[in-house]
Amino acid sequence: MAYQPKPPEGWLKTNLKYYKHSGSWAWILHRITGLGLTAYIFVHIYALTSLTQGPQAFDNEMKLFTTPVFKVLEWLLFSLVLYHAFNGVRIVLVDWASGARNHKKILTVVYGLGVVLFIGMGVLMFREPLANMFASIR
Amino acid sequence: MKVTLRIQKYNPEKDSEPYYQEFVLEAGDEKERILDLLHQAKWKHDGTLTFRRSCAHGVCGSDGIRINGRNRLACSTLLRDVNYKKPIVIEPLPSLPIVKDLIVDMSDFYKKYEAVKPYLVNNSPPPEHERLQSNEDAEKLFESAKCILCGCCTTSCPSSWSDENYIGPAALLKAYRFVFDTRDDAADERLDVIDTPDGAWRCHTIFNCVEACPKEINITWHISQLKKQLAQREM
Amino acid sequence: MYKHTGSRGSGAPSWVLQRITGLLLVVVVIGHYFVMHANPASGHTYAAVLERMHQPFWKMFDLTFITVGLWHGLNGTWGIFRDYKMKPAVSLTIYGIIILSGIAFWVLGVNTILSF
Amino acid sequence: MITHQYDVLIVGAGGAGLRAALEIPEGFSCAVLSKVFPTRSHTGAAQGGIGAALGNEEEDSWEWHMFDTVKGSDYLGDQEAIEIMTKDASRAIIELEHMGMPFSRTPEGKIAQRRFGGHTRPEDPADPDSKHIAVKRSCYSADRTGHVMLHTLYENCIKQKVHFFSEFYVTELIMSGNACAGIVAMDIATSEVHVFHAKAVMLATGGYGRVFRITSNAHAGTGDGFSLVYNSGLPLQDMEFVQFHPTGLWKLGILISEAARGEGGILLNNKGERFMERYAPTVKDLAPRDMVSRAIITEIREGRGFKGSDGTYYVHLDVSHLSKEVINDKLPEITGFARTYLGVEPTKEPIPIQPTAHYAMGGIPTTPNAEVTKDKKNTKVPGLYAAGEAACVSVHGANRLGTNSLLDLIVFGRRGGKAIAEFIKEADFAPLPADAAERTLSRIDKIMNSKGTEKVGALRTELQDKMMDKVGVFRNENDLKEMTSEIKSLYERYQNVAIDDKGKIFNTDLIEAIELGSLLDTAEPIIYGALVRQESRGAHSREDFPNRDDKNWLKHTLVFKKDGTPKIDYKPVSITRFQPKERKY
Ligand SMILES: Cc1cc2nc3c(=O)[nH]c(=O)nc-3n(C[C@H](O)[C@H](O)[C@H](O)COP(=O)(O)OP(=O)(O)OC[C@H]3O[C@@H](n4cnc5c(N)ncnc54)[C@H](O)[C@@H]3O)c2cc1C
Ligand code: HEM
Ligand code: SF4
Ligand code: F3S
Ligand code: FES
Repeated sequence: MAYQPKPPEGWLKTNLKYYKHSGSWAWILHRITGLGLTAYIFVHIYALTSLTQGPQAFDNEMKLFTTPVFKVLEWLLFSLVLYHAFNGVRIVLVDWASGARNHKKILTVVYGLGVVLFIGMGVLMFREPLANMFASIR
Repeated sequence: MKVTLRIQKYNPEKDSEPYYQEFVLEAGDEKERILDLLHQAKWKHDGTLTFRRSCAHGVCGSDGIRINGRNRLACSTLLRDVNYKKPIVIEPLPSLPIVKDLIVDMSDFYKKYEAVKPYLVNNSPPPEHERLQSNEDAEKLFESAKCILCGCCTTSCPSSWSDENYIGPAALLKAYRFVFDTRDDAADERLDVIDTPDGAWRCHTIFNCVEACPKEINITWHISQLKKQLAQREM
Repeated sequence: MYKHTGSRGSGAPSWVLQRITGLLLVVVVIGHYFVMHANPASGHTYAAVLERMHQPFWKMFDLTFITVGLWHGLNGTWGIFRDYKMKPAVSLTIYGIIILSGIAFWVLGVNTILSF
Repeated sequence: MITHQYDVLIVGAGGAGLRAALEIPEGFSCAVLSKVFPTRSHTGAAQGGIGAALGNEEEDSWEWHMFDTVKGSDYLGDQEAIEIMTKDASRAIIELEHMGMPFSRTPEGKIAQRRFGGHTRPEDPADPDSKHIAVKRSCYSADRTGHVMLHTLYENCIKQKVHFFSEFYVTELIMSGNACAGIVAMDIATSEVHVFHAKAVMLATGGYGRVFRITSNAHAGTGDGFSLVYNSGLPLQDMEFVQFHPTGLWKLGILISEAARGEGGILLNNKGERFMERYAPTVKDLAPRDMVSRAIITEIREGRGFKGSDGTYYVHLDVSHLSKEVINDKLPEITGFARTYLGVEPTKEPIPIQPTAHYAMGGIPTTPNAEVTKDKKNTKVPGLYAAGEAACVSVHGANRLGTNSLLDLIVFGRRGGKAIAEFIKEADFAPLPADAAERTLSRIDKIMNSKGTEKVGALRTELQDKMMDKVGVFRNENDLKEMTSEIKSLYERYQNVAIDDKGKIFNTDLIEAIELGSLLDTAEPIIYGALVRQESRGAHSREDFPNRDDKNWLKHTLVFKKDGTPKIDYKPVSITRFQPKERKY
């Protein structure tokens, strides 16, 4: 009698169940941010077509994008960019510069840099409200 | 000291689905191997519990299994390497067909291994003495030659979960073993095999393989060398 | 069971390009962010944008961004799809959508930039 | 039941089996059967190296290698065979290199070599009475020599498209009159019984370490090949010679290769003394294994060992004075074992070790062409061959030198393969008995349906404990006599064994039950051989007969099973070049 091997569980389930270390998180996030950014680039290109319809149309649209909610969203978007960019650099180091030998170290350095830049950008973007906030405290 | 193993069981003659069974076992100390506990479960509690093993010290590659969600060798994982205060979950290697309990069908894995022509090809007639090779060149192969074909890496790779035809880290590592052997003449043929949509390009440097490899082989590094070689060849 | 899928369907060029465009994008995207978003006014008012759009350097900068960004993003997306086994018809459709949408949005973007 | 027909069947895919398979010429069908996937064979565990007088690092000659092997064997090895092996060694190693084996290299790019226990050269080659000092003769690949050798051979089998039946368990030899007509095997995945009809069968089934409690051998090392032969009424030779390797990891038996001492590691007792200086003043820690094992047990018996938490005793192997490079580059694997399994950091602390059952010097008697013989006159059994650890050529005599086993595999594996290649050109298939599979089928049936009360695991543990305690490094008449009745009762209880798993798919419960039978079939001739040999020679040390007795015992023992009871016979030793001398190091 021949045995009937049981087919394995699907890839999604395996992915969810399997132990995750820093490297596999990095990959999952890289994928998500990559897709997110690609979607965003489409939206972005579309949104900017309003430039061709004259100042009225564009500034009207920008009213929406300069509300505080959108500003925060914009800042958060930057975290996606930073994450994907720096992790991308890490991948390039792994692929091209034997970074695989030190991938955990590179991970720490690159993510550290990313966080610094992210906060830095936050400070830049929100310097006015921040300044106001500090002023009121004082 | 009591520890609990929560073992996935599946007997195709009886069960339609895998299920879990808990075994409460007596462990001497935290240096006990998981393999010893599996033996205890089989020999003292349930003789139907089925798993592969042979050498019991991490050199034959028989007993790759998933322990607490992670691929490892039962014989090289000690209690102290896992959280034994909670039940330790033991499952077969993911993504391969389950034959019974912890035994998976490895034929696909071996086929991928054979696909990269895992043998030295040297077209010049053999000299009377050994072919000379510097120790540096020899040592470049040693890490990859450590592989025991346990399958922990390939079955831990998300790319191999979604694309079962992905040739996988173990086969790529084997390709490295010969592509970079100074005595070998068939590098090009091997590179052809891995330069396919199901070849090296499915590796996204996820490092699950490296985390899983019981022989501590940095497989991703070896794959990166191969990819560079492939890219250079195309340029 | 493993099937060998032909030899040398080289993914090398797109692999290399994905990395090169990625590195380019580090400069371009982060630069873009600093210019456009760090100072809200410079990216969000018609006048400021238009002023920049008239300079050849920024024109080129934006063209690069759109071209490289779209290529990188869509090649990356196609790479993700290739990880999953699909029927040839499905795969072809997705590939078509990716290429067509890429071209369409590239034209759209280039049109915006070159209108000034 | 499925019947196959092959010109050649090779049972066992370790070094010996694979090397033999490579010799079967195209045009003949050949299949290799193995109960584990080929690269899982125990040859992969060999660490230290493979011996050959290549002379890449120091002046060397095959005659010195031969002398060492003869002396190491305590003059029980057949010198004709030893000469063949040591002469052929260099060629064999170079051939492995050409097959692709990755060796460590010398600065000139040649195969690197290192020292190993018992391998020496005369300090002054011109002087026939010169003192012998350690020589670099072991060719190695870090400390994974066996692993890369096994893989290289398997790779070459893939290249030659050798046909494998992997995870097939061979249960029986099919004898047709005097000749071997094939084998019966069970496909482990399905429990299906297959009959293989063949012109020639080679047994390369490896050793039996699992007969003992503490062993360096794999769980699969259950002596199945010995059992196959023993149950066919054929003799086993020199089974009393069991090598206990001095340096097994305490409690686990995992081997810490002699390479650790070859690279400069030393043994220490609980007083911190380098005690080997007393037992082997010239080569010290690099004395042959039997001597070192006895020295360790003697130290322990005289109160100079350490007591472990499990009640057993151990001594220390110290490599901490070696440089980090030596430890990490040359001994990575074995120092890793100490780290992984005992939590000992070998660069800082000594490693607790105790002797571990390691190697079978005895086995299936063969000619130097791996043809199995069945009596003291070396009458051949047509169609049956044996090589590797399962065979007894005998090149190891009473004690094997390190690195000589891997050499044995590739030299006699190849010779066996060549002999088979010749044989099958002429020979015909011996007729297959109609009831070929009957015994296996009924045996499986019996175990599967048994309602007995004995458990495989418990019975096996009992056997292993008793063998360790009574047939271990030191033996005596009382213990051995006791063991003859023990083994009888264990056989009886074995008839009453029952298993839990009644299924057909991958029934390892069933396999273990059959393997227990092999263990018993192996233990019996070991006990009987040890009981009759009233002397101490090589690995066989009788407390009641502490000296070697060349007058009465310079001969091989043969143990047969006749009507269920073991019978003894003897066979002369071939002595060509070196007359027996006292063995001092
Ligand atoms: C830890 C360790 C270290 C060692 N180091 C060295 C060293 O440094 N140098 C050296 O020279 N020697 C060394 N040795 C000894 C040497 O490795 C072995 O003696 C040798 O590898 C045995 O090889 P083999 O081919 O005879 O058998 P194995 O490699 O043991 O193979 C046996 C084969 O037979 C198969 N088999 C067994 N029974 C059955 C059955 N019933 N049905 C089907 N198939 C079956 C198995 O599946 C396997 O494929 C070492 C041994 C050990 C244990
Ligand atoms: C900013 C600098 C960037 C760098 C350094 C970078 C780098 C990379 C690299 C190296 C990859 C390949 C990953 C792999 O093959 O495993 C990749 C994938 C990807 N990138 Fe980028 N990228 C950058 C920006 C962007 C942007 C702006 C987008 C969106 C338009 C984007 C979208 C993607 C997508 C969708 C993928 C595929 C993800 C995957 O394969 O998992 N990237 N990126
Ligand atoms: S590379 Fe490591 S994990 Fe993969 S098969 Fe080899 S030993 Fe196992
Ligand atoms: S996990 Fe898979 S994706 Fe590459 S780095 Fe390892 S093969
Ligand atoms: S049993 Fe050999 S690797 Fe675990």
